[in-house]
Amino acid sequence: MQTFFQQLINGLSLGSIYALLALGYTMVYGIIKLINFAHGDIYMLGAFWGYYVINVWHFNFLLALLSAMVICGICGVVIEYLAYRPLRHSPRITALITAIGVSFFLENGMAYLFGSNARDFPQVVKQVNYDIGGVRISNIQLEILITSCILMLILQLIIKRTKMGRAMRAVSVDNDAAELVGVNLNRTISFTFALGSAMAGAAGVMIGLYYNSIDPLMGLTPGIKAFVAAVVGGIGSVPGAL
Amino acid sequence: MRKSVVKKLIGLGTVMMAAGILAGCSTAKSESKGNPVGKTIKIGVNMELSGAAAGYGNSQKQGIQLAVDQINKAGGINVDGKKKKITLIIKDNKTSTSTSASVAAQLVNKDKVNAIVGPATTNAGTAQIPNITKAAVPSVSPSATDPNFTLQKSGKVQPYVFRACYQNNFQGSTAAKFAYTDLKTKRVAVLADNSSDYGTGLAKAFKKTYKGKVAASQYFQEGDKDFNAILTSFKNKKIDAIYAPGYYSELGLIVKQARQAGINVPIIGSDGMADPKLAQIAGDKNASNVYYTTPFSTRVASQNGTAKKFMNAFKERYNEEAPTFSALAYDSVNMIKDAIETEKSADSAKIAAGLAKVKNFDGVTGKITIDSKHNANKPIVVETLTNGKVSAATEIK
Amino acid sequence: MTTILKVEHLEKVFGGLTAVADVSMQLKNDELVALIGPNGAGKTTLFNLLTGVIPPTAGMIYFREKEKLVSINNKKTYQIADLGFARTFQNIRLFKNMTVLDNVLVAMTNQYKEGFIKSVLRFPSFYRTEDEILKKARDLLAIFDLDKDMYKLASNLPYGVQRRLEIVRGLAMKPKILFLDEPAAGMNPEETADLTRLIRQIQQQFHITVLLIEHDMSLVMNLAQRIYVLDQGKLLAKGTPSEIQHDKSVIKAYLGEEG
Amino acid sequence: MIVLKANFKYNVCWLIIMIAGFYIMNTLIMIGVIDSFIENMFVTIWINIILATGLNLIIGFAGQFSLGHAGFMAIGAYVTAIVTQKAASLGGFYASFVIGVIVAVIAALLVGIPTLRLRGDYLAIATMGAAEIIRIIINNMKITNGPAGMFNIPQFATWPIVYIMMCVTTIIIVNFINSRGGRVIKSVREDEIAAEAMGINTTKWKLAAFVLGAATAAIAGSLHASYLQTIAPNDFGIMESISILIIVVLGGVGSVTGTFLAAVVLGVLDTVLQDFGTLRMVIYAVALILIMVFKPSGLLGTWELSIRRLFNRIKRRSV
Repeated sequence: MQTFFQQLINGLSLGSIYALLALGYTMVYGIIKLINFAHGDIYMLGAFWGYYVINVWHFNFLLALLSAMVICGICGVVIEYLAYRPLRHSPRITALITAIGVSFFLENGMAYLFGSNARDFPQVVKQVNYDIGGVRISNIQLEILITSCILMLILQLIIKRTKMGRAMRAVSVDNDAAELVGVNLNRTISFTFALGSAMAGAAGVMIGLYYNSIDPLMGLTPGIKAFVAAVVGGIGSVPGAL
Repeated sequence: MRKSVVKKLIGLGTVMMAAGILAGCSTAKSESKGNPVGKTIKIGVNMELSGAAAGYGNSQKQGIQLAVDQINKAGGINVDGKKKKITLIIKDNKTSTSTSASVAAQLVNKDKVNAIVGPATTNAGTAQIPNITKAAVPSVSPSATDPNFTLQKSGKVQPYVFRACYQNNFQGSTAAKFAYTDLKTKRVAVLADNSSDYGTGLAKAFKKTYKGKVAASQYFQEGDKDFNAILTSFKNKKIDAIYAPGYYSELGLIVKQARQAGINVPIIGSDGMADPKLAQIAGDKNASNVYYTTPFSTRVASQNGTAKKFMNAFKERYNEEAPTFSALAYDSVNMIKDAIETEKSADSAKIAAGLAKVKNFDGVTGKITIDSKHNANKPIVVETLTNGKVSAATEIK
Repeated sequence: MTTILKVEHLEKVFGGLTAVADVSMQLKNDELVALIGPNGAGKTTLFNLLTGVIPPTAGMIYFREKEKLVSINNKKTYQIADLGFARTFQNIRLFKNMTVLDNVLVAMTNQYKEGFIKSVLRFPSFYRTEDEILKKARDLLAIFDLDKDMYKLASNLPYGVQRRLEIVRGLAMKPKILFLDEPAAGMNPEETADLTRLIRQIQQQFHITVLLIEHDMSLVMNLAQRIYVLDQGKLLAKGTPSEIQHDKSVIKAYLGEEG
Repeated sequence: MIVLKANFKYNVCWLIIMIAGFYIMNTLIMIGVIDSFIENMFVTIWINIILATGLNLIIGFAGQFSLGHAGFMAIGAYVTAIVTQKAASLGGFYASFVIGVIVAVIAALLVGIPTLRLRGDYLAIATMGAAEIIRIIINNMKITNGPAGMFNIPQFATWPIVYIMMCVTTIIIVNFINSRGGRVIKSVREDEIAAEAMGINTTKWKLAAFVLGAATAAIAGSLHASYLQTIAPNDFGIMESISILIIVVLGGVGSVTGTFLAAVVLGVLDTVLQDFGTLRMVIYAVALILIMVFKPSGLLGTWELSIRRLFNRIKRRSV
């Protein structure tokens, strides 16, 4: 029983990070049916950004998280604009290869600039373990759980309550029809990339904090796992993801 | 008419096949006597600079560059009275076997190197053997650990393949002896890296030698980040220690997560974790009661002049503590230098002969002797980490 | 005139919705029968049931194989097609990125054999089979004036020609029954007149049974020997064109629905 | 016999081109223009061509998105490694080809029958998973020597054998595409429902293309193992499948000529970039993105080199 709860706690805190990652994946998939291989690498960028600002500019956790979200959001939009937008009307497999290219670029670009060694993530939050009936919970786990819940809630609100969210849902159902009723397709897709990438950036910073180890290839495995989850789970639609 | 067409087609086909087989015979056999030395001594580096093992490859590259720069600053290598400088040719093999073979072919044929350092992994290493053997160019791998790496299928030694590191059997059985005799453990759990021969080879050697009971045996993959599930399953097994052969990137996390999960038994590892980054990833507080077998000890180094000089030079140049991989690569280059000096020639075939004769070579990672199987024999040390710092080093005989 | 297709009490329920209810009908050799009915009457569903695309909820479908009627309820689409069912689709489904010739050749797939080894190693007998089948395809295309476009991609043909090609592709299967699903949809009167001629030509030249779904009444009344009227999944009436034109319930259904 | 006569000329032309290619290569090696490094590059390119034409058959012609090609390659490679270590003779080597193909065909049937009803991305996931399972099985078996892989595999696959096998597999695939079977799988790609209405058992034909592709992948794997003399499970991971996919898409989905061109371009690029160290993959990635953005349908689209058309053009010009 103890083991079970321990696994549950560990699973929940880790799972909530992956959920953030998978959400972005699904949103992009739902809107332009693109398997965004580079999504995992945006998460890696987020982790490195967090590493950088905490070490060099001595940001605190919250500031690092927010700045990483902004930076990754911008990265996502730029990538979409440069690499995916020209291919919107090409065969999907072409866009997939481009996404793989972007993924290679980010991974190896980071490896070139910062070296491919794993590095330790600065521990901005001092770890404290709580022992509840034999189950250990650390404050970091709690913090991760709370942060990701808040982020998911915000995401939910954006999608359900705002005009942009409505546009996103419309595009995910039928982008031609959405365009006919006056949805700005380009803006909506950019916004989706920004939102998804920001979530990935937040996940990156949190995973850095949780594991204390980041490297340029860290996005690869979660990327493929999220791809499997996104397709097998059949959560291609934005509302479905939530 | 129809029949003649068939005949023609079949005829053409046979001609082509025959031509192929003949050509195969006439081209494949072009024995080489090796690459003679030119104005400078050319050393090729076939290294994992990108791909899965890029981290280790780049550390080795730093060690190689340091060694070569030091040698060149001192005027070069003394080849039968004449000082010759080293030209370094560095190529990336993407951590891929086919690219490694291609890189090796390019180094020995195009660049006409006299010796090769690398690759870091056994798989990439074995892939280059056919090409370098054909060209009679020796290679020294800093970190290919598979016991059969230097051997042919028949069990005879590969004439042009050498290594600067331990082979798995030696290191694994040393760890087993240490765990049983020095730590007095009776029940251990084995947690090995399953994605390379390094982790599985060591685990196999450990299990074979360990006299106590192996209570549990689990594997993980390179790049895994979450070991909580496995560690939690160990918790109930009443183990005295964990043997976890692998590299520091995963081992750091294993140490960290084990301590967080309340598993405070000794964790024993291998030279793949002999890196200052281990304690950084695990956190200094967690990196206690951690042991690993290593040829290269910062503690031993303080008594060893060669090692001390290397450590200082490395820190000065790269502004970080020297990892084991860099030390092994540094030694690989200097072993080649040693071989050239004994043979008084830098022709590739001579270097191979010289490497086989390396004896009591004063390396950073200890006094190295190349045995008949082209393995590097050198003393082995078990280092103990306490609060992230090396607190003790025991030499195992 | 022997019965070639017999349908008994056919029923299809989607969820709670009955799309086809208790339909019984018979098609005889060389007949041209039309199936009409307002939108949503279940005509295409009936087509899909007959061609095995969807399985029926209840009822039986029999098809004449040699001398006796055999149930084809549990057969798959391709097996049914192989028995001699050819069809066209409401929204043309040609193999768009293949040539006109290839479209027809695909339909002939089951009429010739080319072993894997034979075709891969290009035995002379491979060329003989290719020759034969190519000639057949070419002849067929020539009848319908499509041979000049033989090497064009199907997607590059004008709309009316695409419709024609789809019918020819169906004929290439050497079917016993040809199902045409709204062949005149989207055509102007001139093209429709061409189509009428085409269908009549097929009937006369190939001696096959044709079942036609159509909205265009002029086409139906011109061509059909018998008419089945479907409304809300049920068979409303059947008979010759003149009978149907005067049937009160049909008039009511059409006027009621379409004003 | 019209078709036979017309085609005989073209077939002979192709044969002459293949033999000429062989002799040019042979002469260049004899006079020393091609050293073992360039030979190595060519052999790698040829093996990639075998792999990519097989995958192009599955993706480009049958329209099934498979991401598990490396798994079948692994089967061929390991069968050859195991068999030739036990029976180190040319006969054993050829036997290993046959066994490898048979095992790969069985595996392809096992994978294909349940998964080929899936479409698009789902099929991609399923095949990727299947290849991963193959890799993990190999990684954990004794006979395959686990993650350490197998080395000291006797070399029987010299460049002439690889060259001939490349020609043979290409002939098989191209001839298949230009026959009844090829027309049928193309129709399945175009419109599955319509093809089914033509009396075509679509599952069977999809499976046929999948199995043929897997068989050629096994041949490529055998050649890879025997030429390189070293294999490891990590060589056959998802990244290998992706790199084959890249060749196919870059050349043009549905163009065998394009596959040849892309394999050569990427092979040369890859060798040239060896000198760039870590920067290599960055340049590779940028090249990949640029080509895809500016040529979305691949280098050649669906264009094929056809000697018949060449002849006709020359004739027209001379008239």
